[in-house]
Amino acid sequence: MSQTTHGLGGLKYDPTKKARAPEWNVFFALVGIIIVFELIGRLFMGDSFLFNTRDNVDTLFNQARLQIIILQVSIVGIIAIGVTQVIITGGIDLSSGSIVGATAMIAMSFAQVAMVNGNPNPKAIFGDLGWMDLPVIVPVLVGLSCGVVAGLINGSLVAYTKIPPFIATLGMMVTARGIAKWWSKGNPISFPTDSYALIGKGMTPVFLFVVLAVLFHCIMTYTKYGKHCYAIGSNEAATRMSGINVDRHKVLVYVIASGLAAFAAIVLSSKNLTAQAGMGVMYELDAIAMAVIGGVSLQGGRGSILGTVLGALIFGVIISGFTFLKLDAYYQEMVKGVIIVGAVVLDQWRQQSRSRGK
Amino acid sequence: MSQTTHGLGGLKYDPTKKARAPEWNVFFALVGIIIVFELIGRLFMGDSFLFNTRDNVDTLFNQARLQIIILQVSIVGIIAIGVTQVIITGGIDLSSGSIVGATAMIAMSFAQVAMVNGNPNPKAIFGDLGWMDLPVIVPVLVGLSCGVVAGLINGSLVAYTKIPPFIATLGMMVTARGIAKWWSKGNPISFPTDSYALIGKGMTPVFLFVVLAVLFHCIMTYTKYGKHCYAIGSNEAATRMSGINVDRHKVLVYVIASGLAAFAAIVLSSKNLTAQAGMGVMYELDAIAMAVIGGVSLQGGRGSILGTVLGALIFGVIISGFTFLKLDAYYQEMVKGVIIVGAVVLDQWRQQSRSRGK
Amino acid sequence: MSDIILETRGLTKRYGGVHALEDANFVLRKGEHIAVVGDNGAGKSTFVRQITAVEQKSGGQVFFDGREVNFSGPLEARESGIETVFQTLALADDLDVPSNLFLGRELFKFRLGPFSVLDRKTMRERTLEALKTTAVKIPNVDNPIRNMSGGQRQCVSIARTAAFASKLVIMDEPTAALGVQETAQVENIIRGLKERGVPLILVSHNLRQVFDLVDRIVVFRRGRIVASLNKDETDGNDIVSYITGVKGIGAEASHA
Amino acid sequence: MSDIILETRGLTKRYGGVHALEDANFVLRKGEHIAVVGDNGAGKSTFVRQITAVEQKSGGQVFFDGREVNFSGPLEARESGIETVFQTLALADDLDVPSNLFLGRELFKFRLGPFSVLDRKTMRERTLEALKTTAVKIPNVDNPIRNMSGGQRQCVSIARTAAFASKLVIMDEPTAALGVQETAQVENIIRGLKERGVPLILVSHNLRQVFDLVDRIVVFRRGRIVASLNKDETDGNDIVSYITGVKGIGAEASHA
Amino acid sequence: QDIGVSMALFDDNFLTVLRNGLDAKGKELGVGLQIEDAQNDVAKQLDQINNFIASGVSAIIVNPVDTSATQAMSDAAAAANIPLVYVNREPVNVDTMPDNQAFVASNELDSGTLQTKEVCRLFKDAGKTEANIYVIMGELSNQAAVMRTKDIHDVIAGPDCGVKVNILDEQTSNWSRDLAQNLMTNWLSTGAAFDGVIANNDESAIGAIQAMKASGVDMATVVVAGIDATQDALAAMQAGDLDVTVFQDAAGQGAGALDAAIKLSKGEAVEQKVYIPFQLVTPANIGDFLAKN
Ligand SMILES: Nc1ncnc2c1ncn2[C@@H]1O[C@H](COP(=O)(O)OP(=O)(O)OP(=O)(O)O)[C@@H](O)[C@H]1O
Ligand SMILES: Nc1ncnc2c1ncn2[C@@H]1O[C@H](COP(=O)(O)OP(=O)(O)OP(=O)(O)O)[C@@H](O)[C@H]1O
Ligand SMILES: [Mg+2]
Ligand SMILES: [Mg+2]
Repeated sequence: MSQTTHGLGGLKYDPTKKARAPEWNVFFALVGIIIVFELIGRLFMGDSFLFNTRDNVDTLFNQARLQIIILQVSIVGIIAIGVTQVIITGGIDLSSGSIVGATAMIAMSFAQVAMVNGNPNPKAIFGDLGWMDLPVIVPVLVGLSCGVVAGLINGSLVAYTKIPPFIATLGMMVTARGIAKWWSKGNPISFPTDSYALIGKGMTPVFLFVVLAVLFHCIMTYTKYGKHCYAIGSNEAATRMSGINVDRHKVLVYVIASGLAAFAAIVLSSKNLTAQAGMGVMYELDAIAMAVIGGVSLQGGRGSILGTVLGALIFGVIISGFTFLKLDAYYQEMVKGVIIVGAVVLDQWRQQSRSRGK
Repeated sequence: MSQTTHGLGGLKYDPTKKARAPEWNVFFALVGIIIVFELIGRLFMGDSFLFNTRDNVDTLFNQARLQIIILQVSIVGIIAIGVTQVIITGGIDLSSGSIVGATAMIAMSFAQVAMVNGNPNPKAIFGDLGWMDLPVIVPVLVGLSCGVVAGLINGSLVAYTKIPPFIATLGMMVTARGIAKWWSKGNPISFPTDSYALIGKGMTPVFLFVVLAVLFHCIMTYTKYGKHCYAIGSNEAATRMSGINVDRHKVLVYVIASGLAAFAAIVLSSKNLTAQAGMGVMYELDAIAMAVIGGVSLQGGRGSILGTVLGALIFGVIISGFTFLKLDAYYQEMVKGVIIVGAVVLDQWRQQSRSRGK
Repeated sequence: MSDIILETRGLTKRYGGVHALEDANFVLRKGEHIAVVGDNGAGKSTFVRQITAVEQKSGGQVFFDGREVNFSGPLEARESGIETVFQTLALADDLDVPSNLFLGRELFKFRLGPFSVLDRKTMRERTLEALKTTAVKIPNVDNPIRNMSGGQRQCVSIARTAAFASKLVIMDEPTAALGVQETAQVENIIRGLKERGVPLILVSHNLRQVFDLVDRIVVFRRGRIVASLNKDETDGNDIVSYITGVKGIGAEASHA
Repeated sequence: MSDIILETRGLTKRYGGVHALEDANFVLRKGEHIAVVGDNGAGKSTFVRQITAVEQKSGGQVFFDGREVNFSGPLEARESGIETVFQTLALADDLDVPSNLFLGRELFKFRLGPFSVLDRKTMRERTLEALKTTAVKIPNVDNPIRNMSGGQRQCVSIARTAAFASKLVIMDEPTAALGVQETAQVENIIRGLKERGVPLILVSHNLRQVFDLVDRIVVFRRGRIVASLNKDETDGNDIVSYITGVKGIGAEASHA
Repeated sequence: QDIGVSMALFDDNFLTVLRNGLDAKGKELGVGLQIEDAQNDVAKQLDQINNFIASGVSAIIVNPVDTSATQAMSDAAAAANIPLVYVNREPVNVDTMPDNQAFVASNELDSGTLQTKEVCRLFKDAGKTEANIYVIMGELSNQAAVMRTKDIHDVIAGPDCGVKVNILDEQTSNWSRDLAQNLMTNWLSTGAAFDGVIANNDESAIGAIQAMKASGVDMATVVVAGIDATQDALAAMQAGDLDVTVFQDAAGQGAGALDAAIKLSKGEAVEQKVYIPFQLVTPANIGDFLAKN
């Protein structure tokens, strides 16, 4: 009768042989890549990738490197958290990079200071209106609203007109990039207030990334919202027949994804102290790649935020590893492509060997 | 007994009420967009979009405009023919734009002349080896081989390692772009031989596009290759169980797609008389959008080359229409996004109203 | 009038040129159990899809619970109290058994709009109970539905419908994939519904089962309702002659 | 030895911790028709999937046509002469009926490697013929399979298997979705196979059918083969007691 | 009278200033300008020119994406007999252009050279004989990035520098501030000592500055050089973070190109080659440039 905790009898069932969570494979890939960099470093360069080799500091690890590994992916990582949810519902979001561009421009224009180095701000967008030195809440709310509006449009198109998410978000991608350029006619927008500059200062982006990742991991695992995301991605028609308002749920998912992209834009523009129309180009592909490397299935229904975070870390390690190895810039892209593919092949290969029975 | 030509009895069947081919919807969208441009032109600008209004020419249509409408999409159109096949098998190809960049660089470097305006060619890549003024067949074959190799890699990754096509071709996209930059260390390659320059001269790209479209339309409709593409996209597992070598077929599909992209690169570099590493950026998305606007389902199993050609024409009309209307460049992108989405929404909406029973 | 729970008048569905359902007039009374039988492709599932609004009908009217209804989708049909086991089972392949059973009706630890926290333990326990009524054996209910056998999937679908049965239950070939024991159990479930007075439409090819369980038998042939017979006034051979067209409206045409 | 067409020794399949098939020893002789019966989830389809190499087995050996085989996939199994109707029908939803029937065995007008030109007219005519043997009615065979009813799909799948039957035919619950007439026809097809001497494995829950058609009955229970009985030496009640575990290997444990 | 303009890229700081110069001049003269964005795509640019021809514009101004792709553009315009003016980047076919084509540009060779020479001078003034630098390149597929990087190599290898400069590493930031920031932080994590950073553009230089400041590097001890003289860069220079940048008269080029186009469309003769020089910007002469870009 000990079996009844798992099921209703029938076949013999050995709960200790439960399949390993797929996130483990991603984790092993991450560790493997780190080890490769560490080995190459030790053998060919006489330097360590992870550990501290400087005399003037007495930490065990090379702390600066650990920090930059996470820091440089935390902004795309925030986007990837939202993109993961979209992919789990069986959709895709190509617009996140452009939303970053448009939101950064719009939010930044509400965050400008009046005086730079004693001169009036030469780039003030709303200088005539005197909208400068506004409290930080204004640009943040404006930025988030941009994301919500974009998400509402994406979501409504996908849910109510039933066009493929690829097209709906491709349209948004083109349109939002147009808006970004039009907003200040191609000029960059700079010189934010000190309080705005705090949002993305130092390691704050990492902190925000981690908090959001934990929050959404719990939401995807423990709440109705998460369960319905998986259900829709798994079998949309069935979910609809089960009496779930699939359309409303989809709108919510796209709003959350675009909202996170907008939030990432705020952090990014604050970190860089500037906003440009070209910001965020290709972020959508990086975010999707992080999710897929982390085991999220483009078919929908499978994957987790934890996986995506691991996928993001793989990206971070690769970028830092390349600089560490002083790899020629021309080769970096080639090798990056190979590693992305390699990580997924590895994951696939392990899953298959597992499904063969052991 | 007249029913037996259609089936095996059972329900009443009225063959005259057969559903309209989905390509018609795309065609209507195309005509609609042209009419809108013509009307706006007549009403607000006192000019005609399609017809000739100049005195110095005596043709009925504005021939230059008709030509550029097709010419400007024929190169991406050639790519879209291949991408359509990939999508019909349920895959996706993100690498075509980068393959254009890499192939253009490599092919062009074998097509350079020795002397420019009486001076030695300043950009000759293989000048030291004397590989200049080679017969045109050399760069063409080299270029096509690049495509075939890329396709073999894409296809083998998708077919044999079972990684998602999105990731396999994303990896190829990053890698091929890296190769394009590395090939001549970022320098453009120019000054092709006269015979190479003929490939993309004048309206030749349009001719090539049309020939390839007709050829592949027939292949997709009448041959085993085409049938198996639809079968795989429709239900890969079932196709496999039916005793079809799905893996080998997929490799062939990706080879054809990359081969067409490479061919497009040759035409493009010949047309522009130069090759540079940034060529073809975003072409993959345009090609996919053309296919989807033309009714090709990203789920796989449905769509046609004819649809994709119509989708390409919609793109061409939009681009020329914007210039005709003197639409501010800032708005062009915004409106383009809206039109892409609009065309697909229209198509979707008509299909739904049809499936409601009339 | 008031004892009619479901009525259709002239219900029609065309797919392109295919006349899948024509002019169906159908009446179901409160507490009544009706079987729908007919050849493959006769339009039985099409009929079910029109009533539950999985598709939009081409013509005709549907009355449910005393008023005309025009459901915009299965969601609305379900909210009005129609529970259905579809022939193509409506299950989410990647979710485990409890999640499927409670899909759209989750139990919560505490509510917070869409972010309400699920009470997974209770749902799991109730799932095991509900499945016991179908006699199905499932070694591990935490495995995704994707990994279940045909009969296991069917039982999950039936258990769900039985657990939430309200005003009307429709089952489209519920026992087709089931084993001997499971079939017997599901027939018991149906008898239970009868006792509770829940009306039922049962689509089935199994005439033995049909005669065992229902009050009235409706025969579909070539997209039309060709007969509606009380169980006591007919027998298996009679039904088969309606199904094959030896008897009934289409009798002459069937030899064309 | 030479009259054995298929034999498995110790065939085993585990999914994670689920022991879906354990130590199956099975023998099929030339020309013999065997039924496989058992509860839902007893491992019948799993057994079929291991023989046809849809999945890779966890252990044991399979001998086919006199030699040990290790098919790498269903393609190879099929090329060796094993034709199967799977429980989850292997049809391409977007293709029409003739394309599905001839999938992987197209007829050509002229050959040119992968770009061979299809002979659509002949394939269409042969399709209509092949389907007539199943008695199924399909108003328009040019519609995609997606739009076919459950029974119509099943008949297409069966017609395909019957048309290309060679060394061994396996059918996993072929008549589950079929109507009265269609079931009778399919049973006729199976009798035809018997006459032609083609061996068959029939998975079915329908004991009446099993006793009508086959020579020997193999009972699965909890992933194990618990009995292999000649039709003449047993009866329905006997089989049911094996299925439910009243008799056979697991008899004591089944009350645990 | 309509003039078609095809810009290589809209969202580029420098080209935006050029475009604004064109626009302002156009308003002043009352000519209709239709400005298109080629989005860094050579092929798109050629198509835009053909679209202009189809619309029957009286002259075309092109800011080439790729200066080696100009032959096809010249051919297309010549075939339609429409005047063509190249702006900002010198076309390869400059010597064989037909009479109704011209160009107004700066010599890209100068920018990197001016920048690197000034960096050498600063090292010398600081009394160094040897210096280690990092180089941040622009987008590798872009000619300006390639040229400017080559200039850096040429100057430090040549006799003019006077200080032995070692390049510790050379990587790309794709022109972007954000990637430059990440790149610099990665470099800082290696702990190697360095004396300067030369970037292909100001945005990348500013990114490097932000990374260094975040890591507590004393900006007085490193030399940072960019190119473009954007407002952000000038502000950074005023704050003492950026040491060198290079100005090119974008607005002047735009206005000059429009002038030439109008004259050509009227059939008047113009000078076919107009070079507008780069100018070095340092804290010493920054005042002259504050109001310009
Ligand atoms: N979307 C569709 N488009 C075209 N024809 C369709 C569509 N859906 C169903 N049909 C056709 O309508 C007819 C009726 O199908 P239906 O599923 O109602 O049959 P059924 O009576 O349930 O049969 P079964 O007993 O096999 O389940 C079939 O001939 C089928 O091919
Ligand atoms: N991929 C899988 N992962 C885990 N468990 C699986 C998997 N596939 C099948 N099973 C389990 O193996 C058992 C046997 O399944 P199988 O499909 O062989 O049953 P069956 O005898 O064909 O039943 P039915 O009569 O209902 O078709 C079931 O309990 C099922 O849940
Ligand atoms: Mg049915
Ligand atoms: Mg089974």
